[in-house]
Amino acid sequence: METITSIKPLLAVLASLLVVPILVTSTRVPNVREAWTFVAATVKFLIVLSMVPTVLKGTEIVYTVAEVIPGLAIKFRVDTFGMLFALVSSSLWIVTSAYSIGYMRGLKEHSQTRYFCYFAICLSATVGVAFSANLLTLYLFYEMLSLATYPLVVHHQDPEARKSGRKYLLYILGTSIAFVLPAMLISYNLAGTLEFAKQGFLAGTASKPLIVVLLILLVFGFAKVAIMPFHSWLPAAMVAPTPVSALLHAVAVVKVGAFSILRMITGVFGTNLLLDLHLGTLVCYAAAFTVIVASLIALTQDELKRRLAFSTIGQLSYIILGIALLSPKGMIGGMTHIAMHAFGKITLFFCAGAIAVATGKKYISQMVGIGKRMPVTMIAFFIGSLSVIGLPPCGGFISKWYLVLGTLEADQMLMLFVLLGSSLLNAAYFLPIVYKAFFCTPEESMFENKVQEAPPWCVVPLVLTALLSIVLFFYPQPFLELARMAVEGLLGG
Amino acid sequence: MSEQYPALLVVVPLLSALVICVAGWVNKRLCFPIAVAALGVAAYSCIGLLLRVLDEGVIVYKLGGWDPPMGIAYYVDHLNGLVLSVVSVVALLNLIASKKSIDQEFPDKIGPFYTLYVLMVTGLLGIVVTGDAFNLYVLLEIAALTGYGLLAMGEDRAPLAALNYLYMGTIGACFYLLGVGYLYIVTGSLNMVDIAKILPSLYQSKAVLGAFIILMVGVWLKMAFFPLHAWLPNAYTYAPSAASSLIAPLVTKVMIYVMIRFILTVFTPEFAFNILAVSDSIVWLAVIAIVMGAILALAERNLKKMLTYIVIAEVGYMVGGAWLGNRAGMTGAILHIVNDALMTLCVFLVAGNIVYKLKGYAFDDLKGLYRKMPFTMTAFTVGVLSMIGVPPTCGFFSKWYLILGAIRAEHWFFMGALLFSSLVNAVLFFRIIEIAFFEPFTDHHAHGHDHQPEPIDEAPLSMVVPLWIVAAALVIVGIYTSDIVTKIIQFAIPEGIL
Amino acid sequence: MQMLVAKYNYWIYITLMMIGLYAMIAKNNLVKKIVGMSIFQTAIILFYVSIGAKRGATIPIIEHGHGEGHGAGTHMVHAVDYINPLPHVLMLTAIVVAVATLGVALALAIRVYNRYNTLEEDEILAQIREK
Amino acid sequence: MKIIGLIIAVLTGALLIYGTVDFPGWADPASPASTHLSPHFIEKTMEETSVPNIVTAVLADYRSYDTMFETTVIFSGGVVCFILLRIFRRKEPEDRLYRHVLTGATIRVKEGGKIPPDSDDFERIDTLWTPHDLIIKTVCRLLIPFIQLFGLYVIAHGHHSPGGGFQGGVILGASIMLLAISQDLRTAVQRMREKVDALLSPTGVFIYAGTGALCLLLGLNFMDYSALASVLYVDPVTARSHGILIVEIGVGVAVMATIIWIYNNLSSAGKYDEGL
Repeated sequence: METITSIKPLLAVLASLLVVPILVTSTRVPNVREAWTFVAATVKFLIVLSMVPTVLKGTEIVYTVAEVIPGLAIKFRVDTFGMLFALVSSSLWIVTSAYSIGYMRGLKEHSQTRYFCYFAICLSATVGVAFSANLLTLYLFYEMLSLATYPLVVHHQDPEARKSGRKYLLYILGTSIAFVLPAMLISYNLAGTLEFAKQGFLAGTASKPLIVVLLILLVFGFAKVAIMPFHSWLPAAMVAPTPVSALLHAVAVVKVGAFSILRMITGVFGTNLLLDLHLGTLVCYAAAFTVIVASLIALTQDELKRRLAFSTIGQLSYIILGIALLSPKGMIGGMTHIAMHAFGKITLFFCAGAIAVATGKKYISQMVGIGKRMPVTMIAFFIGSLSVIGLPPCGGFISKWYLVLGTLEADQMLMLFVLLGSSLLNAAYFLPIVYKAFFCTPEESMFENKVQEAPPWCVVPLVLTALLSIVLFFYPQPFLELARMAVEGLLGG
Repeated sequence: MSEQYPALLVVVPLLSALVICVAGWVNKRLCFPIAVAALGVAAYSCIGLLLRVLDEGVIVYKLGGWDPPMGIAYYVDHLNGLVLSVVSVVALLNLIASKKSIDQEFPDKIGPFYTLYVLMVTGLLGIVVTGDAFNLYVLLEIAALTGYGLLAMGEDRAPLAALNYLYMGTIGACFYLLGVGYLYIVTGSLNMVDIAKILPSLYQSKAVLGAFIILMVGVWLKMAFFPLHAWLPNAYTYAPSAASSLIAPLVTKVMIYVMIRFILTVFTPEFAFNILAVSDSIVWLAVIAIVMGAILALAERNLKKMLTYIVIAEVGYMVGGAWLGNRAGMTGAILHIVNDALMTLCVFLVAGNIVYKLKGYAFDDLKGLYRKMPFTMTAFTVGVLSMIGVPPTCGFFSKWYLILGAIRAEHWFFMGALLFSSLVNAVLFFRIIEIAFFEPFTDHHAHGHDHQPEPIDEAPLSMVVPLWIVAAALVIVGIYTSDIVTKIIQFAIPEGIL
Repeated sequence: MQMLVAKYNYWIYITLMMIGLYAMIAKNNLVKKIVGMSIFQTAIILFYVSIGAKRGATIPIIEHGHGEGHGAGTHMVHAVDYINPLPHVLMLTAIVVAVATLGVALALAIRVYNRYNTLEEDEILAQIREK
Repeated sequence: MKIIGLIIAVLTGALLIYGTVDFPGWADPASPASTHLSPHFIEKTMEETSVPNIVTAVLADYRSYDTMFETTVIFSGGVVCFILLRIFRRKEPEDRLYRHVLTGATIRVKEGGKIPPDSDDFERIDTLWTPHDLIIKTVCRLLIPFIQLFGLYVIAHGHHSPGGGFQGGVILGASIMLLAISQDLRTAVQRMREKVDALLSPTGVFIYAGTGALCLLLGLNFMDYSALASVLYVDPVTARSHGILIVEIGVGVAVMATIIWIYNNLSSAGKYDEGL
């Protein structure tokens, strides 16, 4: 594969990092501050976008920042898969920025500058993860993301938020230090490199038991993907302001986890190695277990954001499951699901936030009849639900379709049933909300007449993402194409 | 002049210490500039010397013009070149940062304080640069005596803590002296290189074994290696800020250097790792040191004391790394000397700034500090990340090598201990960050109840700027790890170690 | 037995050292610890000085007439005639170090006494615990 | 603690004794210590430094760097004692004792009481150390000059006989201490002011280190006294001998001043008014 050297990946990472000092200095002028956020978001998106044609041509963009350990550098490599993820997260940042303004000002939150600063840092780290060329760089940005998210989780500063923050750090930082770090060093010791390779760099270097240990360490070590039993930080992190939950805990942070695991499976171990040792199934079962259990738990949650959180846990494991099937279709499904689920779930979170801004309600049992008062929001919610359940005409259908094909291709009937069963469960925990919102009898309605839609800063973004979810059903090409190219690249065409 | 660097880096601080002592009686304001100039020259010489070593290899400097082993000679190689630079730079930065707090804490004893400070640095630099085992003892005592004095100047319990330190330190130094005596009896020499030449024929001698053990125990006592650490926490906690932020980063590190020097140069790795079958047990001791240091730190509700227990755990890192007996571990230990000196300096300077402004350092005093002292606390965050070992701060990279060494030696418990200590550090420091970031500031001495917005009350510029330099250095050193390892440390370790 | 006779001096010094060490660790009174420290250091000094001894040799000061004129050759100095000077030199240094350490230790003890009005370690610890 | 101490002491002792098994016998002329370095010192000292006292030559020339730091050690000991103990804001003791010289009667002045006029009739005495002994005072007064003279001799004659800067410095210091003990601290401090101690102490070390630095400035290595040949107009070997004398004087000054300094601080707990 051709490679060219260009500083663009670094610029893409730095775009949101360099804006932080400006944000800090413009604390007193919120409008200027928000304008800068937009500028940074747009610049970042444009930089990422400008690399798309190159990547689509099958060329990789490489940039070495510094060689920090002899033979091991902080290095970026933009390939199709990384590009897919970077595109999703950087485009959604723009939308979320707009939404944040509506949400934060609507609720008159404190410390808004801090909020926007750390948000920007998070995005830098996310794109950094997407463009990492080796495990060290990935680890660096992964840790950066963990730490930058902490102040956002604890934003409310009350005892509950701080407790959640502690839990968050314990899980995320704890697993990365206790699992990923040793696994990374053991791999380095075995292979002498950490550079992601097409068929992994571990092949032929270690015995099977060691590979199993490493696989377990690396899969569970990236706890951001919330595979059980390392999932409980995610519901706890829902104490954060909703835009944080939306972008970070439905898109950026959690998908960084999923992305990292995909990178591990493809770039560190290599599909062939895992196929030879029949280890894909191991990961499959872990993911399948999480899918089912998380969906079941989601059914029991009354707080909307927590239900969404458990839904996210389940959906993330779809991605892992798809990749761990180790079949081309399954992998395409998994990768596409990153994008499709992102648009669907962010819509749902935006809706939850909009409801909170407009009514202050957080619990599903209090939302009976809300559809009459906030029709736009709830329709968007419906679309988002469809996408997450995986029904046409929404993007989620496409990825789930490929996932199902993947199970057939890999001849994993059990997984097929898991997928289908979980879709039913998804429907079971989403659709009643929509039903009660629209079709309840008037006397059950819990809302005064004065309740209106949330401010436009909130509503416009959520409509936008809902529409995009539908558009992605009809035009899934950009993401599907990137995923297909990535998989072809990985499996050698 | 560059051929005189080895002499200058010791002589200039020594002479200036004397001048400062006199100046203290004449005009107190002269003391600080002289001290800064002296340490500046020392730092310049150290770095110049390191650069020369990089060019020319080992530099031998004969004091008095006498050929070793008759006279005393310096052998400056990559190892002490590196440690010298770190020691001198840390001492200089801390001196500048501590001026205000020294003025605040000892208004009428500025002269002697600076004298002791500069003498202590002289002693530490001398320990690192010398190639003579007995000369090292004398310098050890200079560093120790001045250290007792500096530490004892602190609050309330400081003299008692310093006295305990003195007992332990004296036992340590005496053990060291005995060890050198044993070596002298069987070899007839005091020059490290000369001893190393004679020793191979004596590897089976019981006297050499006795010398080795007693020497190591002495050095461990001085570096507070668990279970010989009991003197350290109180001594460093109650010390004045300027003293604790000089001594905590440097003394233990210099003693680690001495240990490594004796392993590598005097006894040779062959003897230490292959003939004596003790490496494994020492690494086990290190494991216990790290774990106990971490656990004891968890129990503290007082910033400075907590930091002292972390120092003890870090000593375990380096001792363990050095005794893993492989290249990666040794690299990690040497790299950690550099990194840990900077990290410890960073957090202790922060503690100094806090004490300067708040007169207290219990956890309850730290509430709301991020709002009150944003610059100090930002630097603190960087230091903390380095202590936890988050890339790209330098703490990550030394931990990287240490863990790699543990993997190569297949010493899984040492790896586990390192990870455990990282986790505990994370818990410890985020507990503080949580208090400092999210709890509202409470002023114990506040009068009335008017709720005005809290004014930002940052430490003076002369304290913040060096602190930021240190914090920046943490990241820069981290990024340049590769250069440090390939250009310096690689040559500091004999080729025999794989 | 032969061995014992040949090295009894070292054994005596080691016993002395250990008396000092024991006092430093086990004694309750801070000044007694300092006394123990002095014993310890002095024993080491004795130990070193005894290394310098040489059978049939005298103190290392060259008599007048020997070796003058920069080795003119008439009266050569023979190493066997003089004891080893090096340990003496080292111990001059060690004595000074011991004196300085003693001074500092006593100064610290005075500070401790001023603060707690006692030099018994257990009483001091009891006072600290009370607070 | 006692049992732990005993165990540690016994274990350490056992280890040390175990190590002695491989020692060469005591006073064995063939031991490594006597055959490796010392023959060179014994046989070449006259030739290389022209100092008959080999210990002095090794101390102040071959290993002069050690000795410089040994002087520094005692200097820093002095500074530490000073910084730890010295109390500048003096509080007069509540009771003062005065002795009427002619009758030997002792007067106690309570706090706030009228202090006798400054005259030869009354002398202030320490609260704790009151005996008055004419014999001791007189003998000491007579002895002290001779002690000091001997101290100077020991310093100056270190080249040829046992002695040198340390020994001489200590003797000089002891003479002042004898004054303090036989009279009282105030008398001794009057003879040798605190400031004088505090300045002489670094000065002595400075003479030593400065000589070394001078060699460095003259183009040779630090402490290479043969560089002084061009300043002193003698041959390099004699220059070494002179160099040794200069640094010995430095040592003497430093040790004398520091010993007195330490004594003053320790005996009066930093108050400089009363003490042994």
